[in-house]
Amino acid sequence: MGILEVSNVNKRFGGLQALGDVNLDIAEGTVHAIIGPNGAGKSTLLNVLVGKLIPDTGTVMFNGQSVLGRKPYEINQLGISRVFQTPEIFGDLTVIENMLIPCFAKRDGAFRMHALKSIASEKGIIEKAEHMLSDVDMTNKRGMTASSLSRGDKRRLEMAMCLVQEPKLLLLDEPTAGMARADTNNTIELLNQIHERRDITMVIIEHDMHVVFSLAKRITVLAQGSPLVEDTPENIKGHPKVKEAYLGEAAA
Amino acid sequence: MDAIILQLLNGLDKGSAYALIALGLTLIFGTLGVVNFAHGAMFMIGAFCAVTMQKILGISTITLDPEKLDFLGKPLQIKTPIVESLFGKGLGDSIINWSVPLSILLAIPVMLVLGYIMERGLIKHFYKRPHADQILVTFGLAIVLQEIVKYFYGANPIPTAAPDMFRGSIDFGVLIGFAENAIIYPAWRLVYFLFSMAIVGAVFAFLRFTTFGMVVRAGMADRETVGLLGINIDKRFTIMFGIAAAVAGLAGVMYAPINSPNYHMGMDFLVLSFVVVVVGGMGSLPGAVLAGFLLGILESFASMNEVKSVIPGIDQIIIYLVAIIILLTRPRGLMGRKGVMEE
Amino acid sequence: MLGLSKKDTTFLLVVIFLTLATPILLQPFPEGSAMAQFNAGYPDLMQRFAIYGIFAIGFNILFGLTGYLSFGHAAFLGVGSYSVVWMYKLLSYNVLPGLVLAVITSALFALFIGYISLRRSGIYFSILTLAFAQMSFNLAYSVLTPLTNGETGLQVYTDDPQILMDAASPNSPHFFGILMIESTKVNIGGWQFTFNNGYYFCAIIAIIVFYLSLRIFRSPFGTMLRAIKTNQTRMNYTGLNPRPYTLAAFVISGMYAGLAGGLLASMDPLAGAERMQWTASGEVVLMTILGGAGTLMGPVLGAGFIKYFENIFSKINDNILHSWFSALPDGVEDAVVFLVHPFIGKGWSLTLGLLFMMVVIFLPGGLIEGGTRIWNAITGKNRKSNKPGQDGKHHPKPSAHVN
Amino acid sequence: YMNEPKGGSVVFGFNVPQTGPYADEGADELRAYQLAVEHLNGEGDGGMIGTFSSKMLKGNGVLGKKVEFVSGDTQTKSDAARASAKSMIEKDGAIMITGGSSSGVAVAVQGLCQEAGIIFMAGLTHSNDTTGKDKKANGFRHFFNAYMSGAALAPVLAKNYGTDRRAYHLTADYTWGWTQQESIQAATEGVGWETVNNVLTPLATTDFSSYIAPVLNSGADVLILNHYGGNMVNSLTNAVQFGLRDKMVNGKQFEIVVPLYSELMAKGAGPNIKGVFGSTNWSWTLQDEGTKAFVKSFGEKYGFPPSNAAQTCYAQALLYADAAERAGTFDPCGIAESLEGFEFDGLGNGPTLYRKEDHQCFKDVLVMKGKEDPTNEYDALEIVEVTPRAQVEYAPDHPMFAGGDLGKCNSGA
Amino acid sequence: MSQIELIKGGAEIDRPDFSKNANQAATAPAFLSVHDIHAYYGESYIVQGVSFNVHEGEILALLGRNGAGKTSTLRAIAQIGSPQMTSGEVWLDHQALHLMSSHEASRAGLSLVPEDRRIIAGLTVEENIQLAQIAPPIGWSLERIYELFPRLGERRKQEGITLSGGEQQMLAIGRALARDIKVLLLDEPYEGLAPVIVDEIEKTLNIIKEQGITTILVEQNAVRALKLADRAVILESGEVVFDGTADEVLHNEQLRHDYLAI
Ligand SMILES: Nc1ncnc2c1ncn2[C@@H]1O[C@H](COP(=O)(O)OP(=O)(O)OP(=O)(O)O)[C@@H](O)[C@H]1O
Ligand SMILES: Nc1ncnc2c1ncn2[C@@H]1O[C@H](COP(=O)(O)OP(=O)(O)OP(=O)(O)O)[C@@H](O)[C@H]1O
Ligand SMILES: [Mg+2]
Ligand SMILES: [Mg+2]
Repeated sequence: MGILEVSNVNKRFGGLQALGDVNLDIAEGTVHAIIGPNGAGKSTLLNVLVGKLIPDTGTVMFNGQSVLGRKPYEINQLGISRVFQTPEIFGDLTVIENMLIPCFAKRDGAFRMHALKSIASEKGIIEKAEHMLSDVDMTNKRGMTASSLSRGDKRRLEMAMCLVQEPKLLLLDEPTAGMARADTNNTIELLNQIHERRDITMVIIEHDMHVVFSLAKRITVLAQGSPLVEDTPENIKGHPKVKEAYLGEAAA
Repeated sequence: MDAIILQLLNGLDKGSAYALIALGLTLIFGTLGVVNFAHGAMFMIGAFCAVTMQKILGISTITLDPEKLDFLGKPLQIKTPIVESLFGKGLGDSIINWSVPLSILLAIPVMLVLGYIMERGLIKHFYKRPHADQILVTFGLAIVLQEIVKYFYGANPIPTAAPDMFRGSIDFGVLIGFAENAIIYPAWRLVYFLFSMAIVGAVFAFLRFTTFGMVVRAGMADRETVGLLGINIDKRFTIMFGIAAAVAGLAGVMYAPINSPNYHMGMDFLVLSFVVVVVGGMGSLPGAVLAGFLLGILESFASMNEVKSVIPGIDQIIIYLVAIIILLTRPRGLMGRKGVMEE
Repeated sequence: MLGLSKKDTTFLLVVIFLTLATPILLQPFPEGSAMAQFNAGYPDLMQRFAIYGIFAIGFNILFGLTGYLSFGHAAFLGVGSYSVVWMYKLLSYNVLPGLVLAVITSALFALFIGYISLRRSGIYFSILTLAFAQMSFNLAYSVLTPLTNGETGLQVYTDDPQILMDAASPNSPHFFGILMIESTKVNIGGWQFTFNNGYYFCAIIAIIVFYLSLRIFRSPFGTMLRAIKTNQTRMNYTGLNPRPYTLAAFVISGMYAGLAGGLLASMDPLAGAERMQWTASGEVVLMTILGGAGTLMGPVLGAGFIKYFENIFSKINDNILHSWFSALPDGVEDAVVFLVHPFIGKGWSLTLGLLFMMVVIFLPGGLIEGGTRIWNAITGKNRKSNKPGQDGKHHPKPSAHVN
Repeated sequence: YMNEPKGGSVVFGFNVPQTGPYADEGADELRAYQLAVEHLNGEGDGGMIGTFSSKMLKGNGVLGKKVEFVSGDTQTKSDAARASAKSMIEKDGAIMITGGSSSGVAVAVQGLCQEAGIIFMAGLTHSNDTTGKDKKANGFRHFFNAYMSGAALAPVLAKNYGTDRRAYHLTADYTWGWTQQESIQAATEGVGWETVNNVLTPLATTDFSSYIAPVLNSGADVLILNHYGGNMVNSLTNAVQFGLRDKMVNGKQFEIVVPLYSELMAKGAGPNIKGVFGSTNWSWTLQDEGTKAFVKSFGEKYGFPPSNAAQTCYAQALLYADAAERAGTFDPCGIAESLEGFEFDGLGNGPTLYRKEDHQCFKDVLVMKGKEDPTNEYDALEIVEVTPRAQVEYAPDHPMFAGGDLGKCNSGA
Repeated sequence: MSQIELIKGGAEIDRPDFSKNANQAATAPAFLSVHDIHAYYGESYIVQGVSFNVHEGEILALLGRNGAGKTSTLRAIAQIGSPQMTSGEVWLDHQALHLMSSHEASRAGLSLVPEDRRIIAGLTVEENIQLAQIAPPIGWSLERIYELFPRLGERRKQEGITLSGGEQQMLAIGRALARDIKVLLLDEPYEGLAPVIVDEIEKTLNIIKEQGITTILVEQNAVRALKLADRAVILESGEVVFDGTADEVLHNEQLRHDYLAI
């Protein structure tokens, strides 16, 4: 039995069937990629997983608990973190402050009023944040205001913010989009390391096949809202339907 | 029954004033996203256009009448309006009599120019600034405009009469089959109602049947991209601002005979018009108009004795109470668009 | 020291010094000189500086940190004042019970209003708070007169119970016998300095609450509040529930407002309904923005600025003008007076309006920003000239939350 | 005592509305005060000093000290008014405070002066409370009050409109409005009128249509507007718009009454006030010597006749100065003593008494009517009757004034 | 700004200077000429004297690492105002773009597809495209755009921002084509697109090229971009470090390693 079980999920937007009978079982400790053509419903599925969208039918169980109807922060507190397709960070705050917030959230829960405690005294938390920053190679940008980072850096920051929470399940929506090749490789390495060290389950949505094939242990191909096939990377590469609907020449 | 219809009329009439003021505000605030605390001042300046017109038409030549004495015992000054000497007494008098409608001719250019100067000289720099800064600068401007008017016209209300034709009241009840004297309504208020309907209709038509509205909305959401598509958004914003100023001014001109204009009348309406716009929903013109009428009607009903005797003081708070209820049940007001000013 | 960084400690010490030395600093001109008109070192105004400073500091905790713009904070000011006067009427002129009650009632009131209003954000939130405050004002002015004494304002009458009063008790507000209205006047050279008990009472409270707000700004809680302002989506997905944070900020700032209202009544035993009107709510918004929202000291400066104009400029009349310029030849004197006349005395609000505009146009970021620029100009810190009012997607935000 | 003048001059504090709706009234009050200061210091033509029955004032200042003044803005808010008064006391060393244009402000500042040990000479305040439930030993009112308005108006109304009338009241929903309504209702019921209804209107109302609309079908034939300032201008204008005055009800011409008039309101309401009855404290059209002298010096200086607010303020300044001369000191307690029970004449209101028990002046009250055919813009109101003082007097413990306590005079020592 | 200085510090030691090629390469008269532009965000100096030429009908790949200043350069060329261009000249077909505002530059035939797509909230797909057809000169018709991207046609009444990431990218490109343009600036157009669609767009770019439209392409997938492009310019820390043909980069190991890390 997997850490995340999606059964019979349907979601319609007006006349459009965005998700149709999606069943998914993600094993604990694996890296699972979801690929598929644009508009296939990948982000929609992710939104269902994090409680932002409530499906019309179906259930989503995480570690035996239903996530449906929970608020996003409750879902995060269960141990699910999410990286967005367009980076969501605290633009007005500095990079290091951006890092501290998830650390506090992890330690203190959804609400805890430390109104008179000084941040400087939170040595352990700061250390943890700094450590993560150096893991993603952003230590030299710690004092910058997050909104003035370049886009690749924003992505990296967001990922670091998620990772520092050591989630049980990490959802990544196109984590390397817009990243330079070198950084993409670094990110792959980083994710691989994290996966090995901390044994985090990851669900990745990605169009960059290089990334997908370097990371994923299993791949689900979504097309027009429904899973087309689910298999190992090797088999997917050769799958004729996938080739035609999605990979095109890239498979070559 | 007649009491209810009477209050309904009152409500519609109040509502049309609210709607008209809110309409101008919502063009700037709901559409351009500028929290314009000077909107009330523009309404006030509109009303003072009527006052000014009356003054201009009243400019007189002075002759001394040595027979009569003034309070200090000096010869009494007799004034003859120049308009009278120019056009003869008959025509001159009717021109003076029609000064309020005539002042529309004054108000439109004045308000357009004022709107233009305001937008180009000031507001332009504030589209991207935080709302708080917009509040501070427009509030400052409102005070300045107000004080300038006060400097020239004093703080006291200045009576401004409607044309004789509309000065009295109409037995409205008889028209719809009630007994005589059951529903008496002032003629000018009916004119005001029709006038606001016309303005609301004209603004709607303009924004609905041209791409102008779409472009401005797009420009609000993302100026930069609209510019990249070759559209001179600045120009359109200026036009929008000018229209809003003109609508506010016209609302003011026609309001002058209903209540004598004074320099702070804008501030009196300011809070209310913001409430109307927000209850209507940010970014929605029909919403603002609907909310204007709704609040006007509810306010009128709340001031009925039958209601007040059940809930004392309800007329003091009705508008705010309704605003709270609506905003709690409908997150974006009556017809608000998503994402406008929610951050 | 005191859980503050070294920089903050220095900052706090400077603030303490400035606050305690206010009676001297605000009295720069000798008595009787032409410029004495501009002295502000008299008890009432100094008290107001401190009290409105507290009000603005509290408001800034909500607005400056979370970005939630409340247009109804005057309601808490009013509630605070009424609480204190009621304690005078029921117990005695000792201000302590009243102030405690003021903070409690305003907290409860803020909890109620905040709980409801915070269901919405942005302008919708502002209008909800405005609506609550205006309802409070309208009711206090009319229907609630038995509780508020309506238009006249709540005050103490000789037939009030005042159960803790005996013959020896002071007949005006005091803190365990220290009379608020009592002052010590010191004459040095041509200067006269007034050291007033009431002012120092307010000043000490102001320093304490300033210290608390400094701690809040530097705390994880403060960072959370700033995070809420920036990106609530990320906040949610980071596992944090923004609502209790904003509500806590709302209640804290409501308590500051209640305390300020209570102090107003502690200095002057009267509570009027106008304190709850939207103009009063608007005033604290203006103070905060004028000084610099989100900065620690800005709102206090803004408060001082507005109160100074209201109290000092409104009192300059033509007579005083003529006496200033009497050295000039007659015609010139009249011309100068004529030119200045619209801006002073009854024109004080015109001047204030103009200054509001100037400040936002030329000093985006408020007075503090202006101060920083001047400081940089002096110390030669700025490398390149700033271009204010320039349109652009990104405005470099003042990232320093000190000053 | 507080702010005892040490040098060659003494400072008066003129606290009037300079911003807000009553700014024009405040400006007129300030003009009157400036004129009073000139006259006290021996400049100008001396105005009413010459006609004042007490001959203590010589035009050489007060007690030999030159009179100087400071002015401040009440904004017609009690908080701002108290702040302004306090700065005059604390910063400028004012020996007395005078002025104001609303009862809320008068009561607030009077309370402050009592606490601070300063004399307060009220300006325009018409609420019964100022010298009733809120009276203070250090506060004095020259202006008339709501009770007096009622007492003066009722007989005139009865004479003109008959005793069989049904009145509908619209009342501003705050303390002054209530006391005024109570007074007028009692007085008109005293002459046989019936009160159909009393509707309270919110202070912030600008459009009274929904309050006026039901009047016509309520069975009432008189509408009484217990409003002041902008409220009154608007409610009267609205009532006329609704054609009330053109209608016949119960077989009688429908009438409107505005118990408290002021010249500025009359001007603001324009032609709508024609034929409407009300009352004032004083009018520049009176023909006694004091009035003539005052109108002459005011008119020559400013180019238009003074309002009744200006007259009361001018009189208050003179009365204070005279009291100081007679007491031989600026000590508030001394001044209070010499004002209490003081009888005088020649200040435009005929023989007047400053009553000891409540510090209220008793004098004739004017019943006014909107003039049908004004000859100039200052001539909107005409005097219908000068109601003699005896008719408007009441006992100090009259129920409408009960509950207060003057307390003891406070000299701030 | 600090990071630029950091990167720069290490970069200058042992690298051959390829930027000299810049002027030698310019044989034909340039169609779009970018000359020594400097641009700032507030006080941070980002574009530090960038110059290059593009010939008519050419595809130029503008490459560089994250934060190298590619986006900023494109935005400066389009005269958006942020970053603020303080000096330098941009000429398009004898028109001085640097003297224009962004909407004038657009009317002169320049079109930018921004990196974050900038679909306008509150407008439908169709309105987003119509918006591009208000100011002259007007390019492709709605039908033609829908033919190229059928998904957009299917969703024409849907609000633009509710489209999937890839659909938004199509809309952004479609919107640019709705204007009659001489130069197309594409900022990472492949990002978020399925490989099949990328193939599709590549074909489209070739069609566009055949019609004589000049293109500047910013792309992280350098190999892919270089295969398509005629020439390449590489930026680093806001300066041009290479200007030459695309093949040169493809075949020069050291170049690729030093500046593109591939
Ligand atoms: N709120 C909405 N209203 C209507 N349609 C929607 C809404 N949100 C998404 N859709 C549609 O649902 C479909 C699935 O969208 P989704 O964002 O899940 O795609 P995706 O697989 O993530 O694609 P991409 O790889 O391009 O990001 C799309 O066709 C999209 O247009
Ligand atoms: N609005 C801004 N304010 C301040 N600095 C900025 C701003 N936008 C970008 N920068 C900085 O300018 C530099 C160049 O950014 P730019 O976005 O042009 O890089 P890029 O080459 O497009 O990178 P990427 O490949 O990540 O998109 C970066 O260091 C970035 O931090
Ligand atoms: Mg997606
Ligand atoms: Mg970029």
